[in-house]
Order: sequence, then C-alpha cells, then structure tokens
Amino acid sequence: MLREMLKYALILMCVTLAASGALGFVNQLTQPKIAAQKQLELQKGLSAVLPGTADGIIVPDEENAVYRGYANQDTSDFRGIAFSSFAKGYSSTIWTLVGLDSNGTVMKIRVLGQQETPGLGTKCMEIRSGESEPWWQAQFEGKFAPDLRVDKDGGEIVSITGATITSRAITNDIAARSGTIIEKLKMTE
Amino acid sequence: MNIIATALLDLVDLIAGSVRSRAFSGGVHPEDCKHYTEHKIIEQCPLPDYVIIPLQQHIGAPSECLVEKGMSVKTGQPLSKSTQFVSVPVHASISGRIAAIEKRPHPGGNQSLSIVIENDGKDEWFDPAPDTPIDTDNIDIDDLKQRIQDAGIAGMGGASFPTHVKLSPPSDKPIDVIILNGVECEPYLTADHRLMLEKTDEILKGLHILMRIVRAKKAIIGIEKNKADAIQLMQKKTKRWKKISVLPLPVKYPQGGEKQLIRAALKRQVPAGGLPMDIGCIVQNVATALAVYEAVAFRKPLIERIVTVTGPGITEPKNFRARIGTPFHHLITASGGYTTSDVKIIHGGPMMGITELSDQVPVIKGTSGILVLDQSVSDLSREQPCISCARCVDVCPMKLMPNRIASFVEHDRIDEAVAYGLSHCIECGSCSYICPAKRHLVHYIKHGKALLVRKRNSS
Amino acid sequence: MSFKKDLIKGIFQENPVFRLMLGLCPVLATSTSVQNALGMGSAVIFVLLCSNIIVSLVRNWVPAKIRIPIYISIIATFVTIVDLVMAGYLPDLHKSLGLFIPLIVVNCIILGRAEAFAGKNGVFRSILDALGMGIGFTLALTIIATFREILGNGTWMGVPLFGPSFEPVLLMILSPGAFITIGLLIGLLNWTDHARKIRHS
Amino acid sequence: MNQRFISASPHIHDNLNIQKIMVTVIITLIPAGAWAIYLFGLQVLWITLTAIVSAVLTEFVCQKIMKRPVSILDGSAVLTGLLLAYNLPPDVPLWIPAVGSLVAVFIGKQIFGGLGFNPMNPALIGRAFLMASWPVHMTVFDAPLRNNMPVSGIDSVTGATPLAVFKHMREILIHKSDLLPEQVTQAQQTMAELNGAYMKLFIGQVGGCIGEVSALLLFLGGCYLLYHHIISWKIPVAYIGTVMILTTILGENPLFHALSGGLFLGAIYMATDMVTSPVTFRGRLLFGVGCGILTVVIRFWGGYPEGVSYSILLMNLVTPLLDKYTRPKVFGG
Repeated sequence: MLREMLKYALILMCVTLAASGALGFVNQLTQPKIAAQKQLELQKGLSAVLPGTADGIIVPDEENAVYRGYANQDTSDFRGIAFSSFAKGYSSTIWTLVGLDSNGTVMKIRVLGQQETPGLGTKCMEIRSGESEPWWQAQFEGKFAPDLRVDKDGGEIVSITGATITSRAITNDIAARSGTIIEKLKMTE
Repeated sequence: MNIIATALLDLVDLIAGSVRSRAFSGGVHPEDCKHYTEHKIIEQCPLPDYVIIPLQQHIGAPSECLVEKGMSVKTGQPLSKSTQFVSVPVHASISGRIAAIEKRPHPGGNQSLSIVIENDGKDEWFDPAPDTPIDTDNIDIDDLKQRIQDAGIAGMGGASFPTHVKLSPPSDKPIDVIILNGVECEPYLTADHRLMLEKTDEILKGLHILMRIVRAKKAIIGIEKNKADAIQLMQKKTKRWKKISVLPLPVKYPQGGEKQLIRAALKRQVPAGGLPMDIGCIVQNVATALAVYEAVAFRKPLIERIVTVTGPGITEPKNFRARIGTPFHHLITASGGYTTSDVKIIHGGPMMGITELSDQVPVIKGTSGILVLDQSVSDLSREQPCISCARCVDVCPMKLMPNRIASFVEHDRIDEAVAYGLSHCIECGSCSYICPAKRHLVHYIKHGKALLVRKRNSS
Repeated sequence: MSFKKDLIKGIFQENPVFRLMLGLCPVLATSTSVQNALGMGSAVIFVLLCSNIIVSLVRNWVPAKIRIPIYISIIATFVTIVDLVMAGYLPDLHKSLGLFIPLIVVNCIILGRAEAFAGKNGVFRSILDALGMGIGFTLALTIIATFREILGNGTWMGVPLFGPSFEPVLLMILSPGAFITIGLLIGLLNWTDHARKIRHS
Repeated sequence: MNQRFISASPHIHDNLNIQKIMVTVIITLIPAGAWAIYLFGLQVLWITLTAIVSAVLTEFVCQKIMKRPVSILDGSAVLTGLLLAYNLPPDVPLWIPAVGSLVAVFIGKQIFGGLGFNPMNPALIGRAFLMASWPVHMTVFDAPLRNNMPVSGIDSVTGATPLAVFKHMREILIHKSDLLPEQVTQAQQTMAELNGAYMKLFIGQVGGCIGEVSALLLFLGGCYLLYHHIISWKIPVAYIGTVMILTTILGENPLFHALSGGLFLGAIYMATDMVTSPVTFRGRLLFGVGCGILTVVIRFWGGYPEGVSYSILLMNLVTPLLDKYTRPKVFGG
C-alpha cells in the first residue's frame, strides 16, 4: 500500500519535473521577447500621447506612477506627463494612456486594452476611414483633464451611441486620476 | 416564501369560491337545441318486428341467460338472472319467439351477446300489472331493493349503474340526501324533461320510495333553468312536502354530472376517487325514479324507456316511449326517416354520445336519445396543434389539465397522465367542445384509460 | 481498422463540436472572427498533437490510478508553451485569444482524446487521431466563425465584404450569436441526417 | 352514396377556432396602430406592412422547406409581424422590420416546430434580436411628433421616451451630491413634469414604439378581448398591478410607470400570448407577478430604460415550471 503510494508519488514527481524543465526552457527562450513586446507597446502608446517627445525621452517617475516626457535628451524641455487610467467599463477594465501638458490639459489619449461589447463599446477605438486617429479619443485633446464629462452629464465629450457606460467610465476615470495627479505634482514641484 | 404564496393563492381561491354562484367551476355553454322536441308529448312507439336485447346493459357482472333459442317468451318475462350483487337481469320487452342468441352490435361499441325476439304481435304480459297500485309503504326495505334488482333497473341517465347497489350503502355511510337528477344538460335531449312534465306524480312517488329505502332526511330535485315549466310543475307538486325541494340550476354543461350536481345542490365535494355516498348523498335520475315506482307499485320490469329521437338529420323529431331492444332504424322510421343520406347517428347526446356505424343497434336501458346529425353539424375539421390557450383547463369541471393529459397519452407516457389525474376524468367532453384547435382531447383521455387498464392487467 | 478512418472520423462523423459537443466553451469565445478561429484551431491542433504523442508514448508506464493528473500535467505544459510562444511572437493574436489559451487545458477534446484514444493506441494512430480531431475542431470553429464574422462584422478574414452602408448584426459577434449559430448548424446536420435515414429506409 | 360519419365525442364544438382568435386580436390592435400613423406619419404604416409581409413570407418558406402543412392563413404569422412592428421605433429603416420578422418566425417559432411549440413569444424574440444587433436603430427615437413634445424635459434630450428620460433623471437625483445644483433642480423639474403627464401618456401624445404609445386604445382593445374571452384577466391584472405596487413601494409614481414604456401593450397583448404563458389559474397570476417584478427590476436597476419585453421573455422560460407546480387540485381532491 505504502509502497504503491510512494511509487505513484515518484512517477508524478518525474512527470512534473520533466514538465517544469520543459517550461523553464521555453520561458528562457520567450521571456525577453515577451518583455520587449510589452515595452514596445507601451512605448508606442507613450509617444503617441506625448507628442513632441518622439526624439526626446520618456522617463518613468515611479514615485508618482507617471511618465515624464521631454523634447530633448538633456531633459531640459519638459513637455508633459503620461499616466495609465484603468476604468471599469461595461464588461472589462479599459486601459487608457493619457498625456497631459504642464497645465493639466489633455494632449492625447490612447485606449490600449479593452474587452467591451463589440460594435458598441469597442467604438472607442474605431478609426474612421480616411482618418488616422480614433475619432472618439481625439475629442479629448485640448480639454482640461479634471473637468472632463460626457455630454449626458453636462460635459463636452460626445458619448458613443449605445455605449454611454463605456464613454462615461473612461471619461470619469481620466478626470478623477488626473485631478489627484495634478494635485500631487504641484506639491512635489 | 412558498408557504406564504400558497396561502395567498388559497385565499384567492376561497374568496372566488364564496362569490361563485351555485355552480361548479368550469363548464361550457353549448346551444341547447332542445327546441326540436321539448314541446312534443311522449308518443308510444309502435312495437317493432323484432327486438335485440343485449345481456349486458349495465355496469357490473353479466347476468346469466335463462332462455334458449326457439323458446316463446312473454312481455316482461326475465331472460336472465343476476348471480352477483352488482348485476341486474334483462327482460323480454315484447312477446314472441326467441329467434337467436348471438353476438350483435351493441350501441356502446363492439359486439355483445344478445337475445333476439321475434314479435308475435300479441304483447302478452308475463305478469300483468295490478289495476291499482300496490301500497308500497308496507313493503319492507330489503324486499324493495330485491324488487328493484329483479326489475332490472340500472341508472337511466346513461351510466347504467345497478340502482339497488347505489341504494345499499355500507352502514357506516349514512345517506341524508337524495338528489333527483332532472338536469338533462346534454343538448338536444328532452326525454327527462318530458317525463317530468307528464309523469310528475309517479316520479315523486318513486322518489318517496327511494328516500324510504336509504332513510334520507331530504331530497333535492335539480332541474336546469331552461326547463322552466318542469321547475314550476315540480315546485307546485312538492309544495306540501317539506322534505323535498326543487332546485333551479344555471344552464351549464355538465350540470348533470353526478359530482357537479352534488356540488351545486349541497356545496359538498365528492372526494377524488370517492363516491357520493362518502359525503352522505346519492343521485338518481328522474327516469330511474319512475322505473322504481313502476317496478314496486305495478311489478313492472324495466322493459321500456323514453327515447328522444332528434337532430337535424331527422324529418320529424319526437319523444318516444320505446321498448328496450327496439332497433334504432325502427324509431327513426317512426320519426319520418332521415332528412339526408349522409348522417351521423349518435347514441345519447352530442357531448358524450357514441357514434353508431349502423342503425341496426337496439335501444338499451341507458339510451336517452338517438341523435342524428347531418353534415352541417358533423365536425370533421382537422386537428391543429395545441396553442395552450387554457380553455380546456378553464372549463374542466373536474379541474384537470386535459391538454397535458392528452399530450402525455399521445406520447405514451401513461404514468405522467395518471399523475395529472387521468382516472378522474368524467369524459364530459367540455374540453374537446371548447378547444379552438379542435383537438380530440377526450378521445385521447379515453384511449389513455384503456391503455392504463391494459397496463394494469398485464402487470 | 484503417488508418484513414482514424484521420477522417474526427473531421466528419465524430466531429468534436458538431457531433460530440466537446470544447464548446472556446468555440463560443473564439469564433468571433475567422482569424481567431484559425489561431485557436492551430493552438489546439498543436497541443492535441503533442499531448497525444506523449500520452501514447508513456501509456504503458502510467499507472491507471494517476493517469488523469499525469495527462493534465502533460497537456498543461504544452498549453503553457503555446501561450508563451504566442505572446512572444504573435502578440496581436495573443491579445485577442489571450484569455482562452490557458483554458485549452480544460478543453474536453484534448483530455478526452488522451483518455479515449491516445491512452490505448500506438503513436502513429494517435497522431492521426489528433490531426483528425484537431482539423475537425478547427473546421467547425472556422465554419461558425465564418457566419459570425460575415454577419456580425461584415468581413471575412478581416476583408470587408460589403460597402460602408452595411450595418453588421451585432448579435452575431456577441455570445448569443455563437449559441444561435451552433444550434442552427447542429440542427441542420441532424435534420439532413434524419432525412437521409428516412430516404434509406 | 350514403355516408356514415364517425368521430369521437363530443359531436358539437364551440365555433371559436385559432384563426378567429388571431383575427380578433389583430383587429383590436388596429386602433393603436392607426393612432401611431396619425402621430408619427405614414412611415409607420410601411414599417407595419413590411413586418407582416416578411413574417408571412418567412412562415410560408419555412413550412415549404420543412415540408409541413402551410398555415399562413391561421393569422398567427400576421399577428407576430404586427406585434413586432408595434415594438419598433417609428423611424426605423424598413429592413429592420423585415429582418426582425424573419428572425421572429424562423428562429422564434418554426425552428421549434411551428405554432404551439415555441417556448418564447416570437415577436419578442425578433425584438430582442434587433435590440442586440442594431441597438442604435432600436433605441433612438427621432421621429417628429405631431403636436410636438408635450414635456419640456423630453425634447431637451435626444431620442428619448418618457421612461428613458425618467431613468436618466433618476440617476441624476441619486448622484445628487456629485452634480451641480442647477442640474439637480432641472432634473427635479423634469421629473415633476413627467409625473404630471398622465393624460398625455394615457392618450398617447408621447414618443415611443409604434404600438405602445396609446395606453387608452390598447386598454380598449384589451377590454374587447376580455369581454369576448379571448384573453383572461389574470395575467394583465397581475402584471400591471405588480408594477404599480412595486413602484409605489419604491417611492415613484405608479401611474406614470403603468402608462409608459409599453406596459399595456406587453401586459395585454404579449404576456397573454397563449402558447407561451401558463394555463393554470395560479400559474397565470404568478406569471403576471413575475413579469411585473422583472419589469420594475430592469427599469430601476437594469441596463435598459424599459423592461417589458425582456421580463416577458424571461417569464416565458419558466412557464412550463409554473404549469407544473401550480396544477389545479382535482375536483374533490
């Protein structure tokens, strides 16, 4: 009885060992690639929401959980900050990168990840033919971030027809987060 | 939660129940079509050339044949004797020679052993009736019951249950009320109606005998309101009897159903699967009361009854006093024959009656009418799928769900059909009548009952 | 006992989706577009193939009492490999399939085949079985995805089929659309089968 | 030739049949449609006709393909088309009723075996399909109204039915503290106006789906059906009653809720659909109560402003259970 149990344990151990060995190997191979992909995606998003930093650099400010963007390598020409917003949408958490200039005005936003209702909520990423940017995200440009509201709440952001929840979620989350970030940065500076 | 909901719903039922009139719940209102014959006085039907008397005309054990082919018999002579309690004998309804004892078509369907008597035209009586009625008050109760059984009396409303059995409840079930059924809720039929008008006194005397037998404290005569003349007459004649009351009932089918009538008359419910005697009453048809009176007071066996011959397929609809065993075609000829060649012949009323393949079948003790329909009334439309409109559930006087039971039977799921109350169905036909999809619900249910019997027998 | 039958049965008469009703969860989730369907299909084919091979190789050393945990470990390993490789080299596909790749582990088709076939047969037949089942799964997924993508998005393999005035049937992209499509397809198959049987008899 | 007819008893039948039921229901629905034509214009007529023609055609084609007897004359397909059209906004493009009827009859009914076998109300299946597929067409009410909008708050918001406005205002009032005081005052005013608009709601001078606007005409139609025993009172009374009681408990105006959002159309014409509603006395009461509860839940806490169609669809699914557990006690049992 005991012998048999030991035998089973041993066999299972061998199998799991072999499996973990194989996984470790594959992980070794793919890890850098995956990390690079993630970095690339973030980088793309960051340079999109912080225009003017394309040739400059973006420095993570870990203390405030934001990125600072500069136009030049020597970090003298401060352009703005970028931060991630995670809004609770209709059916998913929506990850948006937001770029703010030093006055707290939105430069650009980019929705990077969402699993909203196809055809409704996903319209927040829709790029109309002949345009280069998602039309819905474009309307955030140049507006003072903490005051952002969708039209149904008396604001200026036109909500997506049939997807008020998605629109409101993104808008409110950006407004709320930018408020605290602006407060914080004023204190630190 | 569940308990509260059930309690609330029961309360609703209760309120609805107390508001409800003297009627059972459900039921249908078919056109009564009684105008064909309701004012026609009962005529004596001329005696036929031969009569066919099935040995089995009642519910219960068959009776034992006493005669042989070739024998001569007289009117009223017993042709069989009952060897068991739940059984009644049959009697010769004319005098003549026994031409055959063989299987003949029975109006209830199938073939049945029958005695065929050729008429000798004399109509000689085996035991001629006394000129004056016998004083029944002096006859002892057991003797009365024996006379009723010997006279071959079985319920004449259609079910044909031996009357003496109904009158012998076990001692732990005392009977306090007798309900006399003069409802006649089947459309077209007027036999009981005419009888109540023309034989009022005899019926009441019969009722008196019945009450004496079971020691009933009171009697109620239930009559549907569409027979206003009968109600008036009965009320007039019973005025001096405190024990007997006449109860006019709303016109609704099946008001004459035993359990429905009891509900309307007494507000008592016969327990499911039980008998009226369980709640202290028995129901007898008016024609049975008359037969009882004649059997006791004139020693006259049950050899004739009132038959309504009616319907759009009959040239001259009539109410007949006809001998048992008279072939249908004889009665139909006596009513002027068919109006058309394509007809549907029905034994009984249009709601519960059985279609006959041939007009050679005889009148039996339970034949209240012969209905002949022509094409205009014969409904032969196609069955459509059930749309669960709930009409059958609403009208079912037994509060069953005919749609479900029928569909269970259709799919051979007899156990579920039984769980839904298959055996409680009284086959009144209200569900099939009302069904907008023209589904043959009662037919399925009857079929299901047959399947159930077969299943129980085989197991 | 023909090898051809081992391969073909998974595609038609024992199609895992339409006939065995296995793996319906990933079918619902990943049949929104033909690309997703093909991606999911290839991932399943890979995992199924590898797990069938390994299981049929080790089948004689695996004690019956602990075969399920061993099969699961084998399958999970390959699923994780697919997940990692896809994340590294096909990031876009990984993004849209992301959540469903790890779920392949519990996809009944794979454990089902290991249990019903690979655990009892040799390597070569197991390979054929895995290929047949995998192709059958992919085929079913692609057929469903074709309906859903064309109706629900107006595209096929990402190529717009109708003009801009086409208004896609959103429901088809949502999960009810998958239920309706699968139901109708299975109904259609059963119906034609039934009709054929009636014709034969 | 002499013929003998043979059939099982009973030998006489009520002269009501399926076709007559359907035709009666259709006729009683016509006034509400006529009112919608007067209110929104002639396109309402085209939408209705499209829906009916599409439903009948689909039924015909399905029955031909499935080799069933063709029963388009029984009127059930016409009724499905009509009810579907009555559940559409008055300004949808004509392909919407066409597709909706196709889905309603094909997926909602014929797939399951045709009339009598569908588990859910076909017209509502069609509507749910359209609602999920083209929510923008189905939720935007842009049709101009004859005599214009009666309530000021309503025309300030695009494409709104009274209930949609109600839902929005209610949200504002719930989140009072986050909002500007003038917004709140305005919302309160609009609410008051909504609650005072009984007559307009009752007669039907508001925006909404084609068939739902005039509670009065639907009510009259329902009375006719009740009088002729085509429908029974249990479901509509339990349904509307439950909605009124619950809204009262929730502190809202019960009359406003009873008169708006197609409740009359749903309670009188769709919840009473014979095939998909229970047959027992208690079953029908419970069905109505269930519809009422679900409607209120959806209206107050759900994603849609109204809730009649989804509540009926959900309750359709429990109909077999309701029938099973509310079986009447056998007479004497």
